[in-house]
This record gives sequence, C-alpha cells and structure tokens, in this order.
Amino acid sequence: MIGPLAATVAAPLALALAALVPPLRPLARWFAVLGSALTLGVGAFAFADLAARPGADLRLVESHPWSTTFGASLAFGVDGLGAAMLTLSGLITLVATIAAFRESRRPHAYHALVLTLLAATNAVFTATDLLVFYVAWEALLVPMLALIGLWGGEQRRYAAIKFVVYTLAGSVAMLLLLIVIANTTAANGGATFDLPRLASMAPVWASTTVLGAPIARFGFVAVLLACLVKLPAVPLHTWLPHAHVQAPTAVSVLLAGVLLKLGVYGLYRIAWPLFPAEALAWSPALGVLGLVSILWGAFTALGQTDLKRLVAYSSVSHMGFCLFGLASGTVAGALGGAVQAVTHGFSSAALFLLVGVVYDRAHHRRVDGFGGLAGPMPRFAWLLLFASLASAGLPGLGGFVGEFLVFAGGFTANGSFPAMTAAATVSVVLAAAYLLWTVKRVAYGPLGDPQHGTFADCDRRERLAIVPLCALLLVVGVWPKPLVDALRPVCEALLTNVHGAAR
Amino acid sequence: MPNWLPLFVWLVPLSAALVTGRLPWRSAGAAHGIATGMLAATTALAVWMTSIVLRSGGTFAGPHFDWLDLGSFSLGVGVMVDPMAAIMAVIVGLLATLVMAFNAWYMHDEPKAARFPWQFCFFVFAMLGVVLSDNLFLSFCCWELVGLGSYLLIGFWFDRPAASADPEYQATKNPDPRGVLEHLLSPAHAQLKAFVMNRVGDAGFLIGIGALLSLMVTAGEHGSVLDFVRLPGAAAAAQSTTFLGLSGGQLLTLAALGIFCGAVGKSAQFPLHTWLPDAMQGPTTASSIIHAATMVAAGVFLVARCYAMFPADALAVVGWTGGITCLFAATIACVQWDLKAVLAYSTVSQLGLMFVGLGAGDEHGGRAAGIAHLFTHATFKCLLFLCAGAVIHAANGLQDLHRMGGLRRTMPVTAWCSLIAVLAIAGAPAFSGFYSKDAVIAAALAHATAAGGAAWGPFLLAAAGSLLTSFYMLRWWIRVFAGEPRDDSLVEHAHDPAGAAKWVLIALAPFALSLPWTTGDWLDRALRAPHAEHLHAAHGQAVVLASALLLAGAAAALFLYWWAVRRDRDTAGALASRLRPLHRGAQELWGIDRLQDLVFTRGLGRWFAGRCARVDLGSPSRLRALDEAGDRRAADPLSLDGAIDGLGRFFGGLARRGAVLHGGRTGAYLAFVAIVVGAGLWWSVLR
Amino acid sequence: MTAFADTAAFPFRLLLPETILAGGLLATLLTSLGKGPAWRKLAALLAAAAAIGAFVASLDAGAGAVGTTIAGDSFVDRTVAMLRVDAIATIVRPAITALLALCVFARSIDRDDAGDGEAWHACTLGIGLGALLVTSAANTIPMWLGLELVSLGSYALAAWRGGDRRAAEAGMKYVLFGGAATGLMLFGTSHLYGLTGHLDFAGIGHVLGQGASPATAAALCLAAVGAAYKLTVVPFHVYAPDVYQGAPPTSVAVVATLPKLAAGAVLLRALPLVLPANVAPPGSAAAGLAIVAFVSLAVGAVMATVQRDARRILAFSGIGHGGTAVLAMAAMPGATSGGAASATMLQLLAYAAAAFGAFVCLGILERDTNSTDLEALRGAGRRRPWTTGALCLFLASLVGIPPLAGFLAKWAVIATAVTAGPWPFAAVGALLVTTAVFAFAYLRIVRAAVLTEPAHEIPCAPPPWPATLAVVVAALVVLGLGLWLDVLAVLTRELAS
Amino acid sequence: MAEFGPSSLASYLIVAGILFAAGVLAIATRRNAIGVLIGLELMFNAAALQFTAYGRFRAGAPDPQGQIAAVFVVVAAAAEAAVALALLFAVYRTSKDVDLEATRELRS
Repeated sequence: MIGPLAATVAAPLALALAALVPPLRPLARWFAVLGSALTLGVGAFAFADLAARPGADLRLVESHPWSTTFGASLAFGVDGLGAAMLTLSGLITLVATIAAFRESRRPHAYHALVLTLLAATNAVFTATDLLVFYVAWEALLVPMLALIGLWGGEQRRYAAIKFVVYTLAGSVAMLLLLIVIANTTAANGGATFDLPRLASMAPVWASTTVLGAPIARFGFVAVLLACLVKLPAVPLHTWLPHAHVQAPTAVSVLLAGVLLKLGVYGLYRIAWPLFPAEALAWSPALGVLGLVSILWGAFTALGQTDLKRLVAYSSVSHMGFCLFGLASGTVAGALGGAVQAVTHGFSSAALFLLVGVVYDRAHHRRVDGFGGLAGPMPRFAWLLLFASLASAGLPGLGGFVGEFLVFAGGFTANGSFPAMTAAATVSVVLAAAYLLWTVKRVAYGPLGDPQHGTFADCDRRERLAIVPLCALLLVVGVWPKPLVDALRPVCEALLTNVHGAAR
Repeated sequence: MPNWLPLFVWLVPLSAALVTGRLPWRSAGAAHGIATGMLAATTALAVWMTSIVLRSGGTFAGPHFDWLDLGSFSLGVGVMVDPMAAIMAVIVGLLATLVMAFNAWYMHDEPKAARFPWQFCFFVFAMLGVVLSDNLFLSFCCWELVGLGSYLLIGFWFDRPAASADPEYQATKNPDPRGVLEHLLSPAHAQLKAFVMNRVGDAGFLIGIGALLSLMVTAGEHGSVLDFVRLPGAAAAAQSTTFLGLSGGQLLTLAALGIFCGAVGKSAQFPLHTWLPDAMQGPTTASSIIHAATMVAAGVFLVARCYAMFPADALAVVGWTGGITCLFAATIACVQWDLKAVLAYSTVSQLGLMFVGLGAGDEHGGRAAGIAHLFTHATFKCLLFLCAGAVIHAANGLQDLHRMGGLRRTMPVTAWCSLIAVLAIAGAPAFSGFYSKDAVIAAALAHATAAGGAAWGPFLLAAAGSLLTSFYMLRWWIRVFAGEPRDDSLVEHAHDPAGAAKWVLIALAPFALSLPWTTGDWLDRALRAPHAEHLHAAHGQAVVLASALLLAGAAAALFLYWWAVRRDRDTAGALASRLRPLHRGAQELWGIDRLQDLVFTRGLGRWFAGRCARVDLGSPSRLRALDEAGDRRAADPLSLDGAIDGLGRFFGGLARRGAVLHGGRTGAYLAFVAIVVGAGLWWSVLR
Repeated sequence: MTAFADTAAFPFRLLLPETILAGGLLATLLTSLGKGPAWRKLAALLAAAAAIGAFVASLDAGAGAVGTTIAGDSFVDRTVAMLRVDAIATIVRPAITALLALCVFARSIDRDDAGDGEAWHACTLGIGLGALLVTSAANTIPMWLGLELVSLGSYALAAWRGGDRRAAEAGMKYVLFGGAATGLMLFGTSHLYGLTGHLDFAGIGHVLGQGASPATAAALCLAAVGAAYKLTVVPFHVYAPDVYQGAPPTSVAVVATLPKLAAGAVLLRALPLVLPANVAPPGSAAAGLAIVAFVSLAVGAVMATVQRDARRILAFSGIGHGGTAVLAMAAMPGATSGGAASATMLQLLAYAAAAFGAFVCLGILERDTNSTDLEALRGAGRRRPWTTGALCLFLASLVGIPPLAGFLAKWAVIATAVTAGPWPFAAVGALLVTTAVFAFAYLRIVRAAVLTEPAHEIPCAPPPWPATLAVVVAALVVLGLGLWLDVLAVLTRELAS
Repeated sequence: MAEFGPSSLASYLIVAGILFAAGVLAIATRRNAIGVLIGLELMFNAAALQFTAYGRFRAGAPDPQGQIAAVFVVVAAAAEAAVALALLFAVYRTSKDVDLEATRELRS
C-alpha cells in the first residue's frame, strides 16, 4: 500500500497515462487539476503535521523496496523544506493548469506531460533516496523538453535543446558521484542511497579517496554544478532566458515556479548535508557567486527589452539570494534562502502569468511596445503592480521576507559576508528600478498603441490563476511565521551539521 | 493607557483604506466622507493617547509580537508611544483629516477621485507605522510602505503623458527654462523616480540595520535586538566590541550613517532630493501631505528616533548634509517660477534645517529643535500647499508665477491663510516658524560655539538658507496674491475654496502661530529640550540673528517684487543678469537633475544595463537572428551565451575536420586502417 | 574445468540452438524454390519459428564445452576446446536468438522490391548462426569462422535493396572494409598461433602467461581486429556510418546489433583468458583499451553532432557505445569480481535493445518518405506519435536517461571503470562529457521528428503488427532492464561463476 | 632459422610478410575495387601460408591445426571473394563503375 508521498508521484503518472487514453482525453485537463490538487493537499497535510510537531525530522516516511543489491529503495519523506517545495509544486502546477486550461493544441498530450513533470518534481522533492532523487532529476528533462519544444514559440527548438543539453551536462558529474557513493557504501557495510544515512557518513566521504582526492571534494563540486545550472547561477544561466522566452506562459510558470527550485533544493538536501566541511570551505566563493548572480541578474534585467526575458533575469537575481543566504552559513540566511525559493515561486509565476495576459492580447512582448494599459485593463495593472512590488521585496509581501532574512543573515555572518551583503543591497534599488520601470512602461503613461485601448481586462480564469498567488504573497509577507517555523528546524539542523563538521 | 490605543491609532487608517478601497459603490463622495471620518477618529484617538503620554511624560510600550524568531535574534512587530511619537501621530492624523476633507472639494470633478481616499489612508497608515513602531525592523517595513503610498499618490494621474508631449502643459508652462527634463516629467515617471530614489536611501538603511544587527549579535545580545529601547545598549556595547576588524564605535557610526542614508532618501536631502520636486506631478493635496506630515517627515523622525545610537561623527554628517541641503534648495527656490516648485524646494530646504538641528546634538537642544521644527513646519507647509492647491484649482491648472498676481482680491481667505503660513516659514516673530527655527539656529550656534571648527559650517549654511527663505517665500506670496493682476481673466474666475475646504484652511491657520506650540512650554517639556545657561545665551543671539535675516530677506523681496514692480522696474531681472552664473546655476537646479539623469538613468540604467544584457546574451543582431531566424550561426563569442554556443561550434568545427576521414571514400577508409596498423606494428614490434 | 562433452556423440542439447538455426536456414533457403507472396510468408514463418525455437532451446541448453581431439604424429592426442557454452554464452545466446526473432518480425516493414525475401531471412539466420558460434567460441577458428559467417550475411544484407545505388555502395564498402579487417585478423591470428603454438584461448593465454613479447602483443591486437570492427570501435569504425546509412532499414537493425553482441561476448570470454596480468608493462592492456574507448567516444560524439542523416547519427552513437563496452572491458584485467564482465554484458544488451528499437522505429518512419534524412523526418511525431515516442524512448536510453536500460548500463560501466586506473578514469570522464554531446546529437533527431511541424501532410498506414510487436518488446526490455536494478547483481553473480 | 630455404620457417614468413604487405599496399592505394579485392586475397593467402608454415615448423613437432586453419582460410577467402564480387557487380549495375573514389554517395 502506498502512502501519501508516493501517491504524489504515482498518481500524476497514472493520470498522465490515463490522459492519453482516447476516451478519457477530454478529461485530461481535469486530470491535471486533480493531480496538482492532490499534491497540494498532501503538501498541506505535511505542513499541518509540521505545525503540530515542529522538528527537523522527516514526515510521512515510507519506503518500498526497489533493489537490495543496489541499496536503492523507493523511499519518501519530507521535512519542512520538502513540504514547502511539495506544496509549491502542487500549487504552481495547479495555477499553470488553470492558465493553460484552454490549451487547444493537443491538450491531452500537454496535460499528460505536465502531469509527468509534476510526478518527477514531486519525486525530487520527496525522495529520501539519492537514486530516486537523481532518476527524477534527470527524467524531468523529458517532459520539459517536450513542453517547451512542442508548445513553445518560434525558436522553441533551439531553446528546448539548449535547456536539456545544458542541464544534462551540468548533472553528469553528479552521476559519477552517485556511482562513487554506491561503490563506497558497498565497501562500508552495505550499499545504500538512503539520504539520512549518506549524510551520517560525511566523515567517510572526507576520508575515502578516488584517484587521490577525497570523495567529498569532488562530490560537492559535482552536486554544486548540477544545482547551479538548475538554479541558475551566473555564469551558468544563459539557458534560462531562451527557455523562458520560448516556453508558453504556463510552462514558464512551471519553469520559474518549480524547476528553478530544484537547484535550491539540491543544495539544501544533498550538497550541504553530505559534504558539510566542503560546504563551509566553499561558502565564501559561493557567496561571491550568489552576489554576482544577484547583481548581474538585476543589471541585465534592467537592460532587457523583452518582458519575459526581463522576468527571467529577475529570477536569476532572486535565486542568487537563495545561494547567497545558504552560503552565509547563518540560520537567518539559510532560512531566507529557503523562504525566497518559495516566495519567488509565487511572484515569478504571477509575473509570467501577467506577461502571458498581455501577450495573449498584443501578441508581442516588447516592453516599449506597450504603455498605459492601466486605462483599459485596470485589474491587470493592479495585479502587475502587486506582483512587481512583491518581487521587488516590498515589506508585507512575500519577496521581502526571504530577502530581509538573507540580508540579516549576511550581515551577521563571518568573513567577507557583511561587506558582500552591503553590496547586495544595491539589488534593492535595481529590483525596484527594473520592475517598476517595467510597470511604468507597460501600464502607465499614455496608451502606447491606440489599438490597445480595446483590450479586455483580465478575465475570470486569468484572475483565478493570478489572484491566489498574490493572496499567498500577501499572507506570507504579513505572517510568514508558519512557513518559517516549518523551515527553521531544517536550516538549524543543516547549519549545526556544517559548523559541527568544521570542528 | 489602554493597550489597544496605539494599535488602533495605527490600524484605523488601514481599515479606512480597506473600506474605501473595496467600497461596493464607486462613489468618490462617500469614500471621502468615510475616510475623513475615520481619519478624524484616528486623530481623536491620537489626541487621547497624547494627553495620556504627556501627562505621564514617559514612554509607553504597546503590544509587541515576535514576527520571526531566528534563534540568535528575533524580528518584532510592536508599538511604542513616547511624547514625540504621540504628538507626531496627532499631527499626522490632524493634517490627514483636514487634507482629506479639503480633497473632497479639490477633486469634486475628478473622475478618478474615488481612488484617492484609500491610497491616502494607506499612506497615513504607513506613516503612523513609522511613528509608532517600537523597533527598527517594523520602522523599515512601514518606511517602505510609506514609499509605496507616495508612489501611488504621485502616480495618481498615471495616464498623463510626459510634459514634453502634453499640450496642456506646454500651453501653461512658464517660458523660462527650469532645468527640468520635460521628457521625463510625468506622474508615471515621477512616481517611479520617487520610489527608486527612496530605495537608494533604503539600501543604506538596510546596511545600517545590518551593521546594528551584527553589532548586537556580536555583543551577545538576544531577542528583539532592533528595539529602539535597546539602542542605548547598542551604543554601550559598541565600546567593548570588535567585528571583522571594525571597532564597535566604527560599526555604530556605520549603522547610524546607514540609517541616516535612508533618511536622506526619504527626507529628500542632497543629493537624493530630486524626486521631491518631481513628486509635484501628483495631486496638490497629496503633495501637501507628502511635504508635511508623512513621507519627508519620516526621515527626520527616524533620525530622532534612533538618536541614542548616533555618535558625534555621524551627527556631524547629519548636520552638514542638512546645512548643504538647506542653502542649496533655498537658492533654487529663489528662482523658480512654478507655483508648487517654490514650495517643493522650500520643503527640501526646511528639511535640511531640521537636520541641522538634529546634527547639533541633544545637549545643545538640537534634537528637540529639529523635531519642533518638523511639527511646526508640517502644519504650515500643509497649509501652504492647500492654499497652492486652491490657487491652482482656481487658475484651472495654471502654475506659472509669471501670470499670477492680485489674487488676494478674489481669494481673500486663501491669501490671508497663506500669508500667515509664509510668515511662519519665514520665521516672523509670533509665528510658529519663529519659535522652531530660532531653536534650530540657536542649537546650531551653541553646537558651533562648543565644538568650533567645522561645526560652524552647518550653522552658517542654515543661516544663509534662512535668509533666502524669507526672501523667496515673500516673493512667492507677492507674485501670487499681491500687486495688480497680470491676467485679468484669471483673477475674475478665481474664487476661494468652497464649503468645508475653506474651513480647512482657516482651521490650519492658527497652527502657524507660535502660541499653540509655546503655551506653557509644553512642547519643549514634551520633547525634553535641555535648559542650560549657554543655551540661553545662544538663544538670545539666535533671536537677533534670525530676526535680522528675516528682515533682510523680507526687505529684499519687498524691494524687488513689490516696490520695484509697482514702479515698473525690472530690478529683479537686472539683478539676475548681473548675477548671471549664479542665477543660471540655480535655475538649472545646479545641474544635479541632469547629472543624475546622465549617470543613473542613462549611464547605469540604459548604457551599463544594456551592456550587461549584451555581454550576457549577445548583441542585438545576434538576438534578432536567434529570434527571427533561429540562426545558431549568429555568433557573438564575446557574450556568455554566445560563448556557450561557440563551444558547440567548436565541436562542429572538429567534426567537419573529422569528416575528411568519414567522407565516404572507401580508399581513405582502407588507407586509414593500413596506416593505423602499420604505425601500430612499427610502434610495438619494429621500434 | 568443465568436462568436455563426449566428442564422439554430437552434444545435441548444448548445440540445439545452433542446430535449429542451421535447420531453419536450410528450410528457408528451400522456400526460395517457390515463387509468390505465400512462399515469402512461409519463409518468414520458418525463420521466425527457427529463431524462436533457438531462443527457447538456448534457455535450457545447459552449460558445457565442445572440443576436438587433435591427433599428433608422435605425441599424445590433444583435446582442444572449440566451443564453450559458459555463463557468457548462456546469457548472450538467448539474447541473440531473441533479437534474431525480433529482426525477423521487423523485416515486415521492408518493402520487398527485389522479391527475394526468403533469402533475406536465410541470410539473417546465417548471421544468427554465426553470431551464436562466435558467442560460444573458445578457439580462434570457430571465432573467426563465426565472424566470417556473420560478415558474409551482413554484406549481403547491407546491399539487399536491389537496384538501389546507396545499398549497393553500402554493401561494397562493407565487404571491402570487412575483408580487410578479416585479413588483418587472420594474419594476426596466424602469428599468434605461430608464437604460442595454440589456437584455443586457454592455450594461448597459458603460453602468454609465461611472458609475452611485443610481437605477441601486436599479433594479439591484430587478432582482435575482427571483433573490434564488429564492435565499431576506433580505428575500425569508419565503415559503419556509410553502411548504416545506405543499407535497408531492417538490415541495419540486424547488422548494428547482432554482430556487436557476439563480438562483445567473445571478447568477454577471450580477454581474461588471453590477457594475463603480466603483459608488460602492468596496466598497459587496460590503458590501451581505455584509450580505444576514449577515442571512440570522442569521435562518435563529435561526429554525431554534425550528421544530417538519422541513421548516421545512430551509427556514430554505436561507435560511442562500442567504446563504452570496451571501457568496461578495460576494467577487466586484474578485476576480481564479475563487475566488469557484467557491466560489459549489460552495456551490450542495453545497446542492442535500444539500437534495434531505434533502427526499427526509423525504418517505420522511413516508409513514409523513403529517407532518414533529418529533413525527411519532419513532423514524424505528428504523423506517427507512437512510433516517434518509442524512438524517443530508445534515444533516451542510448543517452542514458534514467530509469532506462542505457542508464543502468552506463552506471555499471562507470562503476567498474572509475577505479581501474588513470586511463580508464579519463575515459569515464569522456563518457560523462560525451553524454551531453550525444544528447545534443540525438536531440537533433528529436528536433526534426518531434519538434518540427511537417512541411506537408503525408498519408501513412499503420505499421505491420510484427514490427510493432518487435518495437514493443524492445521497449519493454529497455524499460525493464532499467528498472530492474538487480539485473546487475544477477549478471555479476552469473558471470563470476 | 638463420638460413633460408625450403626447410626454414623464416623463408615462409618472409614470403608471407611480403604477400601481406603487398596486400595492404594494394587495399590502401588502389582506386579500383577489383584491385582492392586482389589485395584482400593476398592478405588472406599470407595468413594461410603462415598458418601452414607455423603448423609445420611448430616447436617440437608438426601440428595439424595450422593446416586445418589454412583450409578454413582458403574457404573463407573464396566465400569472401564471391560475395564481394557479387556486391561489386551490384555497384557496377547501378553506377557502371567500380571506382571507389566515384562511389561515395554515402558520406558525412
């Protein structure tokens, strides 16, 4: 009998297959709603459990045998971070499904692929077995390739192939790591991929060598590489603008809302727990990388002329905060990075949906081709302003919480972090500049194109997708305590481990 | 004091915003009525709160929650009331109520009027948050929300085109060059500029909070370390702490300067002042509250709030910044021909004066003087702006001082009320400005005398600014209200505000007198202004000096704009051409706007960001080739993305070389095998 | 050592698969006496029956060896091993026969222009028979005889499309290159025989174990050329792209998979026997193999990226996968457990299943446009979603996307080679890096077939059911081998015994 | 083995070596497919010759395996030649030429 977490993987897969059966095809979009709602429900359930019994231990643990000789099992379990990511995955997929509810080009295939993607991301977020994690991590490239490559824009093939090859290249080293881990555990009392056990073997990784180098040294870099490409961190980010620009709106939502979080999650779940000493040693360099991502992403976003590309670069900047916060080695920073991952999911999804709203009407995304849309589309303008402010980190909205915590963590961290954090505050200015400048160029001023005066405001379906995201941004911004309380034990345990390894 | 009272004072405007924002009927009148009522209730609660606090004289700590607990420290949300906060809350509430009431008349034929109340109430809520907050974190949050409120209000007419493309503006603008970049002058741009420039300050604010945090955490403090009540503790901890090679004292200075940087942004101090004149693009009623009790007041208030952690060297920076701004803005105000621009630069100048006061240090009465000037200035500047609004309303949007004059005949109430306010801002005896400005100058003088050297700078700058203040304010009043009409149709059509709006002006006027502030020295006692012998002496000198400055400035204004004009002499013009470089410089806003536009908007925002985009994804031609043709040969190897593609091209080039061997020639295949085998045999056997 | 079967009596049960195939071959050839579709169908039926029968027989053939007694002039008679049905053969023989059956099924997609389908089946059965001989060869004579049998059939198959220039060219290139490789192999084998006095692996290895000269090493290398060119590893790979491109679809499915399985199997058996640990200098064998693997991977990956024909891309993929198999073998000298052998085995099986499936899918798609040019594949996904989907599955397995067979095989190869020394480690690096490069190459197929809209509508009929069955079985194998992680342990256990 | 003659292994090996070298040279340089085919046959025959020679001069006593192998080589060479000629004929039928340089429709 499978438990709730395995169900979040198995059910979407089953629904995806069902969606392909000809008689059931008209129901495909409802299957997608069902699958994502189920994920959301399980995530919320896990959250309720975490609220009732706070702690860093895994919840809803289940394990099904896969291969005894490999030491792999279909093991699932979530802690605060996993629950947050699972909920995010369900929510964003639900929102993306609503956004693509009227998809007319082979909708059954589209929704089946979305469900497959959901299953894979859920598996990544809930797996406590490294092999399952890796399998899902790689397998989700396939639905993503199809979603961008089939339903995307004019240059979708270029973007999709670039995305897949880039991320695949980023994670090949991780495969090597997995194999080395398998060899090592097999030699140290039984093969296993159980993440908690692997984490407890940190001294083994530090002491066992492959070709003269400790496993930990190369392993950390391998995981890092895979995660930094997914994150994406500068300079490994250039697949992102292409993918976002070419992907259809709903897929952009998934990409920004869920896919980028995989990189963050991998850092929190694999890189830091398994290789704490390396994590500590690399922290200053990663801090620099995070800072570069933050600033470079922000400046580049400022220089964009395409709305989607702009939001894509804002993602680069915002995900830089996750890296920076985690690297700071403080509870506040790590917590801020995790919260930022969640809230960026909401705000970037909302922004992409809003870009989709204007694209559906104007059929272009050039920032300077708009203007004054607040007149014919007041609701749109308000939502755009709201999402932009949330993304820019206005207090009381989601983006602020993570950003402020990262700043607080960075300022109280050791070494060069306070100085780097001071440099990172420039992004506060830049984020306001590129987002609100965009709002100005799109929504305010006189009408940019007289024909835009007849545009209809956001309809009910569009609002159904966007408004809940905005509401969540407000809730998290005003009262982040439940989220933070769920995440805090995880971050504390993580950092205790890291700082303990230093001694 | 009831525990809920400060919370209510804070949250009633928020509920007003929610109620008026979500009214089921889109009636502007109802929204204004409800908002006015609720703001009045806020004011009443604030008065009640103030009466309690003033009676007890102490600090009242309201409810406090841990917003987030981060282990080594926590971020709190809570309120705290001391006399300064209580009086500020009353002033905010009172002015907001009056402005809201005035706005009902001012916007009676504005189609978007129904939006105004909720944005305004939200703005007030945010400002009261800054005022009542008990810790730096909540202050920062509300501080940003204040920025949002101003953003919304400034962009009230968001659909207006830039001034250069606005026929209405072009028809009514004054003929003089103003140093304003017309293509960038629109509500939509002004709101953006205000927000972004405020964020520049906020970045500094964040650094300040960060420095304070690291100071407190390093000192081993726990819990809600950003509480204001613990700031003296931070100053004490600074003596014994070092962090990353910085001594605690340096860290404390850094924290103080960071927080002051936020104040520079919000209170429009040099060099982050340029957003404030642009913010005039909003409704004049919004300007009246921005310039008076909310927004710009927040910076001064925050510095006063954090006064305990400002070491002497930080205060010197505060004083100098204030002094420079005071004189700098005053020079610009002297040559402005726009009705509201004069007032805008006067606000900047007066805020500088407040910082001069704050920079003088508590022991010289600077803090109390700065705050007192904040209070008095709030009332008379609000009145001035409402009067200006009445004039603009009467003049159908005309704001050009060249065409005004003689309006006192048809707008007597407005004229007299504004004259009272002008006298107050000029610092005439018996007016409130005299009391507070005098105190500031006295404090600066006392500080300069005590500290000597560079400390004279702020004092002298403030004195020069005061001299100009009386000059340009009287000039303003004379050009608008006195003399003969320059445009008869304008004067004929003009009328005083109707109904409640008129009473709003009349109600505000008494606050421009010194009596309400000085009766029984209640304000000095509430602000705990120090009394010392050397301060009395400085006070005496300051009274003489301030009066002399007032007289000199007023005399110059009367001579140039009243006496000379009555004799049809263009003495002002002659003087301007005599002082041409100075005059031109001031008219061109000393080039700061242009410089900022060049460096930040065009330099960083367009050129540098464009460069970044280009380095990242490649040249526009590459992007076009990718977008339109999907041409992967569109190379830009100097860009990050192009380099990645270049890697692919490198492999492609290798492969094309390899195609020589895989080119379908059987002979080549066989020869290749023969060569490999021969080489292998030679290498392994025959070698 | 396993006892030799009684040389007087024919070891019927042990060699039943070979016997059945030989019988099937004869019977199929006989059907060419008749004319018409019914006879052709009969030939296909006979061939399928023979292949399936051989498959069933191979499952229960038991283990054993077949030898021959050489009468010496003045010495005692010597018994020389000829065929040895050991663990390797026990695993590979069912695989080969099953694949053979699938090939016969897949033949249903070929438009039989020349009208001599019966002989195609006979040739294929001949290849199968040769492959079985190679698979269980314990002596150089049956090895190269088997290889020759495989080759002869393959040459014919490659050129099968009568009157087609490209097929004829493919056949000619194949035969000339294959002949050269055979010549080299025979020359090397004869030297090996002269230097060691033995033709059977065990005997050669016994002599080499007492010390090997450079000349012996060179002879050994030359003798391995036959298997190397079947495995399409650099430098004996150059024919493969041309042959795969020009040959008829199902012929490619045969010649790209069956010979590789057989050649891999015989190398797997021969390497530990003939490569003693003391071939000077230590580790040089592993280094040599790793270098071959490295270059094969590099050449395959880089060249695959610029091909314009889907089959050529798959040919270069085959070169890379041959290199991968050799990489696993590189870990074999000195390896104590069956890890390297099982990795090689899994790599061969996974590649055979995926490549077979991919070539058959391409064959089905090719029916619509008569071309496997990437341009001609446009819109295939719209036209034939299931076939294209299956093609993508096979490509994903080839690139090693989990949880497919290719992933597990790559895993096994890396796991065994990563600790085998610096050269194998470098080759592992190449394997990892080329994963992304190969992915790009395969994605060009996917890009054309799936992501590009068709230029115009092409009418298409559903593929014949036998071919569909073959694809489904291959897909199930690819999925099953990937999900059944324990297969690696099972193979290791079997091969270690 | 120092002396050359009918009873010396070396003389056979040298002949075989020359044959092999000639064959390799032929396949590597001939443009005509028939020439390549002849080269192949030379290589095969070199191998056959070596097998026999090695079997005859095996240390200790002659070994029949060499002769056995040589017989197989001859069979294989014949089969190879037959198939190759058939394929060359197929090429000739389609392109009226067996020039290897001209037959390169299949290429990267």
